[in-house]
Amino acid sequence: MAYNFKIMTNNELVFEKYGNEYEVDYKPGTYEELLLRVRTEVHNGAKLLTHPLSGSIKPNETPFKTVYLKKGKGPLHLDFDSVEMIENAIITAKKFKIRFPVMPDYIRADFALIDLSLMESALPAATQA
Amino acid sequence: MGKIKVVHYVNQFFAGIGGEEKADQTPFKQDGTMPIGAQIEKAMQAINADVEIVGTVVCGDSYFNENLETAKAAVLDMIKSYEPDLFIAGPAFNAGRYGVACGTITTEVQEVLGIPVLTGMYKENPGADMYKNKVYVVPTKDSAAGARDAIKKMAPLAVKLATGAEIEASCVDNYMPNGIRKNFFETKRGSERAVEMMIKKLAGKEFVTEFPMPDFDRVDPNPAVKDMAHARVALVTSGGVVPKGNPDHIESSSASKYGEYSIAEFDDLTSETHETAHGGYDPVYCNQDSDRVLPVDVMREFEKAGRIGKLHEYFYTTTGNGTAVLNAVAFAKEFSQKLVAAGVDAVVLTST
Amino acid sequence: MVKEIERAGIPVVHICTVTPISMTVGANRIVPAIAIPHPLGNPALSMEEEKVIRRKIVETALEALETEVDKQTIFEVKY
Amino acid sequence: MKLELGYIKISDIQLSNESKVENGVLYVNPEDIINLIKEDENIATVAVDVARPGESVRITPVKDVIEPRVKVEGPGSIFPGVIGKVNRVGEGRTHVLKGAAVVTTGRIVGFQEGIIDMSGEGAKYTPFSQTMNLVVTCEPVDGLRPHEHEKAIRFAGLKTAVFLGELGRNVEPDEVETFETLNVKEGIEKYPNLPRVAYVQMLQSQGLMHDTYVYGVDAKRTLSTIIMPTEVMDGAILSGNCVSSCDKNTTYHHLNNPVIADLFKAHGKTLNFAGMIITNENVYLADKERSSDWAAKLCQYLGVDGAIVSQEGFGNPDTDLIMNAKKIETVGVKTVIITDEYAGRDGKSQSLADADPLANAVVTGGNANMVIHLPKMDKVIGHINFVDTIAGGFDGSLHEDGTIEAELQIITGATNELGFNKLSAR
Repeated sequence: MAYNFKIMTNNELVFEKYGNEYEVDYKPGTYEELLLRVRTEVHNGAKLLTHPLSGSIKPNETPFKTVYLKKGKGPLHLDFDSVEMIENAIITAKKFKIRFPVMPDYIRADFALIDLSLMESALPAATQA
Repeated sequence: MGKIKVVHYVNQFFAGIGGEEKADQTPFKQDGTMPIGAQIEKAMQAINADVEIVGTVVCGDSYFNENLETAKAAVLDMIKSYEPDLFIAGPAFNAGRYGVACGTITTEVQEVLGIPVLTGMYKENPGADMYKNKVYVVPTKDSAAGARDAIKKMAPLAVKLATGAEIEASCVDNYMPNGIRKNFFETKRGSERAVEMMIKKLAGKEFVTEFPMPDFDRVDPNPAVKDMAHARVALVTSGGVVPKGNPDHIESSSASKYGEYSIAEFDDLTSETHETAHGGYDPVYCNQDSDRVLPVDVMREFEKAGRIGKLHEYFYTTTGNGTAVLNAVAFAKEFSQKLVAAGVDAVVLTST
Repeated sequence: MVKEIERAGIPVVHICTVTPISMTVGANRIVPAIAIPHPLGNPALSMEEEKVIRRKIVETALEALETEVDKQTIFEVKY
Repeated sequence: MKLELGYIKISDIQLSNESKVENGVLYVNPEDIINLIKEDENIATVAVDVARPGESVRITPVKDVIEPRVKVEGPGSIFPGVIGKVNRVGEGRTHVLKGAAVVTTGRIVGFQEGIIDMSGEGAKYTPFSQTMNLVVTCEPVDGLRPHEHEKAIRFAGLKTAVFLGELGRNVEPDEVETFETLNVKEGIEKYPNLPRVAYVQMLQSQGLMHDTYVYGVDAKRTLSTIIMPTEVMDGAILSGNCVSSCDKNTTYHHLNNPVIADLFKAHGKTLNFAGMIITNENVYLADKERSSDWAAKLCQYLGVDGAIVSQEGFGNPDTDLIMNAKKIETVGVKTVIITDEYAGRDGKSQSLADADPLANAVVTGGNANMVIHLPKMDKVIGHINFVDTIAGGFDGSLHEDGTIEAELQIITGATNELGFNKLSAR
């Protein structure tokens, strides 16, 4: 069944678990790189379905972020709320200097699991929309 | 500890020379204090006996504002001659040109001599908005009647600045909020303050929010352009378009300077002639064709077709992000004067 | 920036993508642009097609300057 | 609905061979606690410690802080739907071991949150440096997945607090305070010309380690609704949220909600505390719109004149907070919002991730990015090497000499967004 949402993530766990069930645009990279990828989509008209700063874990703490988007109708039809939200999210993320470029795997795994859980808390609503 | 030397700046009125008629007074210096300076010194010495106003520099408000560069340089030299540890200007209360002069000279002294500076004025004084984010400005009443109150607030902050003590939040050390958030302990907990604020707000009484939302003050729109066919239109951008090579090295975001460049001999911006200095977005598109950010090609066409009278020779450019950037406000104040002086009738501002 | 130009007495139109931020920053005449990296262009199109769009945006901007407004107003570009 | 809180002042906690409350001292037999918690086979080891104000003790990472309470009169029991059966609480009488707190710590996930220093610079920024803390350190069995692990430690803390609260059942309180919420009609009739004010509390509700439970129901699965302030005093709301330690609400914060307390203080004098609304902070944007629409609708339906709105957590809740403020103001109800700020270490950055001109009355709990320097503590309860990965801590924040240089956000409760503390910013 084709859903009208798409998932963008830098979290391999999300891709492994849901990659074949939903459209998961997975690419490894930092939290901020993921936000910039989301911004490019938003500037091509995509609409944000989840908040880019979801979760209280700080952008410079967790390496992972997953965002739901609804595909848009091209750059001439911007969703301005989404534009403002992603721009503010990038400004906010920039306030936090990346502090853990090197992180033990068991901590990375915990962050990945929490990001997965945040993403799963939005799944029921997204699939019903 | 040795004596803490302070230099005080006043205008012609507070130097007892005269009012508006003496506003063209040229700068001069005088050892010791003027009457108001003596009051400030007394109040400071009550806190720290070592503090002394060793000299006063005087300049008329008209002379200062109309000969900005020469006046600044002259006043600066006189101040430097005393080798002060602290520089105080004013207080200017609601005198507009005096306030702007105080703000200008304190900022200059802070940047050039690198010593702590302090001034004071009424919050509606034009100098306040222009300088409260650059130097410490103590809020005063709107007339000299508020002198005692102003001195009572300026003296403790002056001593703190002179002795290098840590400056606390704006409402603790009595200076105008300058956009820098500082933590401090209130006497009541937050929920109690919230209830009190709610009661005031419901009763229509004045209350002070603890966090002002970003600058939402409105400026009334100017009347429309009546005759666009004869209007001089200028281009301005915060998208950071600069001549190839970024000659003035405008920084990639929240730049500390703006660029003024001529487009007199350009009908079209190309990848050879222009690029963007902005680092906040993907520069490829602008570097390929800067018209995508600064529409010189179309504006030139409209000029030739008589849709507009004249495309102004200079465009102004800097890099800012979505939120109000303190420097951008100051730049705009400055180049807007140049646009007015050049007879510009309208501005097209593009931002990324 | 836009407010300081308006405050200096010069009517100003703000072509920008993030209209809400432009609203909060206080522009009175606003024309929504294409996208942040290329507010007055669309690289997906040919140079000539891009120019057509750019002309429309700038024309809308000039019309905004020629229109009396009493509060913040967004002038939609008719593509 | 009327509730009496009987405060039994606790001046000290002593570990001993018998658990009881006597002359203001809470005696705890560690075995009682250890056996109670180890009923859950997911927990391998339990350690019990005491941390007293002024001691050179650091507790980290802090999972939750809970105040021991017991219902002595009226239906239901503390933490209904979680520890107690599902039964409406908020009436009768409840005893409180005032001055005591249960603090749970122990490795949950690699990165961890929260420091309580009982003395030194850090003690200034957390309310829990002033309470007598019974610290319970739990280690899970191996291979426990974080979901089960988080739940196991949450229940360990709640069960301990209920056990200790039970010790105060038959103790005569030193002081009794009465709280009553009238129904809408009675309230208007009794205080015809006092402005009616509601409290809108936003509950963190985004997923693992970000959840709040209301009568045991995960808040993210709820629509905004009405709750009696006295129900909250009996533990109807409790915390499963252990992230962003400076502005998350511990269960202690919920039980001692300061907005409820200060609205009750003004109730009948300068305002009529008309009621309380709870709403969530979900990940999905449409949920945010729906929940804030619903909260504004309830304010309008209750016909209140004003609403105090508090939030919990970092980043996206700013969007919910602004949505709530904007929509409540739009239906003609005046708002005051409580938040904290992330204005960067230099205080110059944009404090909130969202803004609106209608939110013109704001109380702030301070800038959580402020850098602080914590002295070495002689004793550490919990795990210290996690501090490097603690929010606000940065590489090398834990120095060899035991001192810590980090942002204020690592201190539990430092910039609480219920207005629990006196810290603020300008």
